Amino acid sequence: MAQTEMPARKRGRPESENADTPGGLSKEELHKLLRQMLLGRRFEEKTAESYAIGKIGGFCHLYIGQEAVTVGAFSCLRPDDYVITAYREHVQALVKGMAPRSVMAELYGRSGGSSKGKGGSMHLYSKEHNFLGGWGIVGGQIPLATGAGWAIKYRGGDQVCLCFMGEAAVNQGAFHESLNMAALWKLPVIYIVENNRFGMGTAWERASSLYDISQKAHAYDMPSLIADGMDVLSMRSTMMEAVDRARTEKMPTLVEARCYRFMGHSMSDPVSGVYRTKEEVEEHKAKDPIRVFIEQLQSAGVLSEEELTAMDKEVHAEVEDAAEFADQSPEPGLDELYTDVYAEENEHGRLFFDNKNRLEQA
Amino acid sequence: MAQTEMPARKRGRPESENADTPGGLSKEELHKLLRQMLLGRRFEEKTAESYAIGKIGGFCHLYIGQEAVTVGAFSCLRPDDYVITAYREHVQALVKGMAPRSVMAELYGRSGGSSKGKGGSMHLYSKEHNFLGGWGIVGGQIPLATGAGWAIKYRGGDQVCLCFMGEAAVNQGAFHESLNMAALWKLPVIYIVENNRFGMGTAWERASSLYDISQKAHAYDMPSLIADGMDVLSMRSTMMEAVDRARTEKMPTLVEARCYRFMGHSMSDPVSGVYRTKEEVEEHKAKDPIRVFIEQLQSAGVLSEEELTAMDKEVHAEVEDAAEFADQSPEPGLDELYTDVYAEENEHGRLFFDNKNRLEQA
Amino acid sequence: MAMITYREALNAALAEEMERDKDVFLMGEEVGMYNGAYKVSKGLLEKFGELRVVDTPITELGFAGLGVGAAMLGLRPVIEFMTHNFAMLAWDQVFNSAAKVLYMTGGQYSCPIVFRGPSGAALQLSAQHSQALEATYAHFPGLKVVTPATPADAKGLLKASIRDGDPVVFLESELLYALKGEVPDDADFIIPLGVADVKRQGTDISLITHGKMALTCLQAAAKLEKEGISAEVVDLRTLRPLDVEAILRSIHKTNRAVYVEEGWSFGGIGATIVSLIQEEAFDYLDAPVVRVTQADVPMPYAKQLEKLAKPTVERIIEACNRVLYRTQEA
Amino acid sequence: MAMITYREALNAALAEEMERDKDVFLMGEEVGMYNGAYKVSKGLLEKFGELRVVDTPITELGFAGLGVGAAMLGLRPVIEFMTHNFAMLAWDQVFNSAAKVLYMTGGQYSCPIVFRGPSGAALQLSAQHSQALEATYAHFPGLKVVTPATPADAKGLLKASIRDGDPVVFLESELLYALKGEVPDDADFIIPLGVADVKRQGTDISLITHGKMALTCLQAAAKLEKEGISAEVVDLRTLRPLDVEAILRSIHKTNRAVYVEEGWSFGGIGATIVSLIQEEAFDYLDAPVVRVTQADVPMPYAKQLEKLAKPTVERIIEACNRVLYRTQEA
Ligand SMILES: Cc1ncc(C[n+]2csc(CCOP(=O)(O)OP(=O)(O)O)c2C)c(N)n1
Ligand SMILES: Cc1ncc(C[n+]2csc(CCOP(=O)(O)OP(=O)(O)O)c2C)c(N)n1
Ligand SMILES: [Mg+2]
Ligand SMILES: [Mg+2]
Repeated sequence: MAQTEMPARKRGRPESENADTPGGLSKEELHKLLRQMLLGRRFEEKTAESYAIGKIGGFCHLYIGQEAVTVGAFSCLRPDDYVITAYREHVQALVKGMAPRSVMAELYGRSGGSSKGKGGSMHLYSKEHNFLGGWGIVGGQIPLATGAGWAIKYRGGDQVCLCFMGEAAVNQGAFHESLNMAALWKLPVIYIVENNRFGMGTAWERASSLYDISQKAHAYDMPSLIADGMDVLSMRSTMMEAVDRARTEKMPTLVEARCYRFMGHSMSDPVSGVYRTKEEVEEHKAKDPIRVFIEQLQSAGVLSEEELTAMDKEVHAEVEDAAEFADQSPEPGLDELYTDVYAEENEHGRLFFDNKNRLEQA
Repeated sequence: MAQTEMPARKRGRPESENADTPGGLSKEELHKLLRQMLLGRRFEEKTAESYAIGKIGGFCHLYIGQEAVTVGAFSCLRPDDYVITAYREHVQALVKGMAPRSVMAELYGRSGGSSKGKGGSMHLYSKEHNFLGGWGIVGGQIPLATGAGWAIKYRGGDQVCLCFMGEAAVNQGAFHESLNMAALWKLPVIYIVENNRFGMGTAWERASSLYDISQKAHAYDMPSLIADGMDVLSMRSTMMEAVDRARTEKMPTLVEARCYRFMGHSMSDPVSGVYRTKEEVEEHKAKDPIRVFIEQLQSAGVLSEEELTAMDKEVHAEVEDAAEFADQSPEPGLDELYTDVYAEENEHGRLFFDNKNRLEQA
Repeated sequence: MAMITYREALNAALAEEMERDKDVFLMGEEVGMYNGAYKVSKGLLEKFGELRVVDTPITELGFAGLGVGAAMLGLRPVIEFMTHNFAMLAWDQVFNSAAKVLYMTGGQYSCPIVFRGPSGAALQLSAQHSQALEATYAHFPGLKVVTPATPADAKGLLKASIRDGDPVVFLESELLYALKGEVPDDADFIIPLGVADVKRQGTDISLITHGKMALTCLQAAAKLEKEGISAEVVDLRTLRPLDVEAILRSIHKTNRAVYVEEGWSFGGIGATIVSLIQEEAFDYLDAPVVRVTQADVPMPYAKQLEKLAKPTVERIIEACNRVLYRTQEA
Repeated sequence: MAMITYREALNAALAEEMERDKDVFLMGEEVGMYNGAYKVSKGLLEKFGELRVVDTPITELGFAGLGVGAAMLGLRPVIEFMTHNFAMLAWDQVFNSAAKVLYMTGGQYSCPIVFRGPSGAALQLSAQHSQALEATYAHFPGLKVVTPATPADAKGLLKASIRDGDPVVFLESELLYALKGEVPDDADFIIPLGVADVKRQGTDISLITHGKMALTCLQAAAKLEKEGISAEVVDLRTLRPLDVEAILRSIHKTNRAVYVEEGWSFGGIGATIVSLIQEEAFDYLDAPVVRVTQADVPMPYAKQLEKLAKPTVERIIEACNRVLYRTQEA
């Protein structure tokens, strides 16, 4: 499993062990971060391929360009911490520890998928990894995250919950209602706004009267932070503060992670032309978080060409294996149609009002 | 009609004409303000009486103690400005110009009422006076107010819209969504939060993580003001700034009017005991905005005992007349049940699916 | 057995289930310090403390969604809507999250939650506060819908709903809270979901109904008896799951039926029941099933108009006459 | 007459009505610069400018309510929901404000507004993005509900909806946007609300339906013809007002019917239609009316499961056989 387990360092204390390496992390730790970003990138390149040839259907939203946000943030987590997010979540599912096989099979709509093919690209979940998924209504996951935080507090646990959302979700009423409750009741939830500049075709400044998202936290007397979502290590150090606060002080934080979406909103949306120029996209691609991190590691002398090639090869293989598995995984059985609608069906009364019952009688 | 028409003075310019009188207003103007507050108070005292003997039913929310907020605010309006509010709106209906008769008859559920008895206490409206009423879903009127502001802008008009809400409505998503749009599109709406400390039995600090409501405006890059809702003149001067800004610069403002509810939340809620002490209520009653204003006018020598007695007598008579009228006003005809459901019924198709049609055939 | 009110029965159900299972908590507006807008949660804050009886801001969408998230983590939230009229603000979380999470996760995350509160008209609360909304809830697969009419049903069904593994929408009634009735004290008194209750036996006609209207139907049946007509009153009690067998049994016996409900006609519960009856007992019907519903208008405030808009004993009897003596028609 | 797509027909209706009446404006997510998520509003921003074609933040509750407020002041907003699945967030404003304002104001303030957007399942969009929600809208008096199936209906009905004095919920379909058909160019081509369209004449059985399913029913009818069965296809086109006469006319002719709809069964449109038929044409029915609906589950993602969940030509024919040859049953 790709589950991140970095030393959850006490707040403030420097990682002096490796004071000389980037982020004060060991070579293994740095390689792990890179590998997670690479895996996400390659996985989604494969996803685009499979979508193009019709093996994946429906809405599909790629995360390419935003990998540093997730990898940096998750590196502050314990395996038992919770993550919930929207529909652009393939990479988050992987980095939280879900097997590429189960994720790809879900995208393919196969029985080997994490939801047995019932959810698809927008609805990835893993109870085993405390990955709460995978939601399609913009802003809908924010109250749910607040509920996860509530449950942690209710049980006196010391886990935290990361709630990811796009910047456009900030304008939803659900954001306002949730942050107030989280601050009022001191819930260990970190609300991470991935500000990739656009909600579909709408630039943030065309949708909000306030440019600086982090300032919205003041309305709830909640601490907030701004993170460079294009730099995995700065993302990590910013999140370390928020996670420590949530874990130790049970206080929520609003984090604005500034990043950029390299691809179109979904597979049907052209990369550029309508609401942003080719130049703008190229400009940001020049700051590709993976390339930048690679160069950083190389110049720090903790990543050799061979190591990089080997890692990329390994990741490629993992992705190919996942696609292979998905291809082989059988379609869900037709009997699956009526399972998982209800967790509990007693012997009384009727729950289904289509011709299911008649079919069964027949 | 009691419609307020004060000189809508240019911003900043002092009302030097009456520099020596309270608020720099003429005696007539001051008397008008007092009379409006008195009318509201007496009208609601009568309302409580009528409710007690069953002439008024359903939910009924009294405004007693908050009169200065409305009277001060409305004194900055032109007749063609709009007002929209929640369910604690009797006094706002009166001060916007609605006849006490039509308001009382509506509370009585009679055909002479502003909504022909179909709306009741929570649903008062007057198209003639641009009073958009009278809404029962907490926060529901906030998007509607934003729409009124939109319509004003759309038509290039220079009216403004006042949107009243209780402090508890601030936590609703509708508040967040509306203020963002109003600030983003520069709509001439003034959002007035009547902070009477409680939402039903919940004190503000138990419902919000941020105490200072006016600060919530920063989240929308919107100007905000705090007003003393117990002092009609300071309420007026604060609102003058907001109204001028809306009218001239087409910019919204969030105004927190600090006030206090002297009665229970609704007729079934005891004044004190459960969520606030008798002492707390008495303390605030000592600052009764009407008594305070009377003393102010008297010490300024612009209100004699005789004038006050005469005014109160007049107001009493007006209220008694309204109750008399309501009593005499016939019940709405049973045929009214099916009118006003649709504004347009063509000769095709069926719109009502109960036994209306059969009844009509019979 | 104890003689208690519908309100006390709900209160007892909550207290007993919270006693029994520490994962059960109650959250909503005014449920704590205020003891509930309708006093259903009286004393619970004192008994269980602030973590388990939680006063919320007025943010229906927010705390309904919070409940769903907490349920995903295994807690058993009871979310009180002060009334279901206000729940519309939260419907996205009820329909798009609670009702679908088990399916979208392929069975990984269940959502054992109860959304409860009064529904339907009380007295002169006018259009925004008088809506019977069970039909809308019952439309969505993934939800269970419960509408108790008596104190005993209220207790037995609320306990069953809290113990149930799925999202349950529980619709009470302001006008029933003060109703008294015999209620078993037994801490394990449960009425399983999906079992209708024939509240009165009859042979000539079936009055099929749910919720508050069960009492109105019983009154109508008593009057009809004086006219020599034996009406059976079938209280469905839960709409999803639905006790179709009980409906068919009654139809097989009486061959005539009237459906009575508080809510609106188009897309109402009665429409579905009538369809099921004609699909599954077509040859047993001697006359069309007639539906008695709220007038197809927003609820008016004026007393007489409101009375005219509501289903009444008179209108039920008028409907029975139509069904029993069709020849008099047309 | 011009051969254009359903999408272009809607676009033309919008453009013509905005041309005709300066109080008409379009507001919603991505309707302007992006030309609409489904390109229905293509070119309108350019033609009418930012004040009349308005891109909104993602705040369904907020801009739906904004539209209602603007309508109270006499404007004629057309509010686009990117899909009706997201409209649930705005339902409080649709049901508690738009549907009730005329009544609560005693006729003072009307609310001439259109809430439009696609509804129902497209392809593999799974549970949260595949809901046919017309039944929920039709339940609430005060609303009108329109579900066009063809380009001509789309244009004529949208123009009628925009000119109508009441709140109209207009449900389109992602899968129909690219459908081509003959559409009158006439700027005053209007299809009045409340008039069903018999899209195919038949004598043996009535396929009654609305929206997208009208096309599926036509395919089924074509197949049935080969089997020597003459099926009539009655497309209701508008659900509220409802052309009950057209339904009864067809029943009087065929004495047998199947209702076909995209949405769920419990509380679905079919349930209401079946109830009306048995109430008003009881003696004309030779067999129970059977309903073909979506499987009673949240829509699954997997291709085959989704196909199994949707009403298909096969399932319609199977239903027709049941209705036509009842003796083969039981
Ligand atoms: C309530 C709701 N409204 C509209 C949509 C359609 N929609 C899907 S994604 C999206 C844009 C969201 O942008 P953002 O929140 O910034 O996330 P991003 O796509 O940039 O990751 C929209 C409008 C939706 N899914 N839910
Ligand atoms: C959406 C919604 N939730 C709950 C209610 C019930 N309710 C009516 S008034 C009220 C308190 C509102 O307090 P506030 O907004 O401060 O206004 P005030 O009553 O103090 O004037 C509540 C909870 C409602 N009407 N609407
Ligand atoms: Mg974005
Ligand atoms: Mg208050």
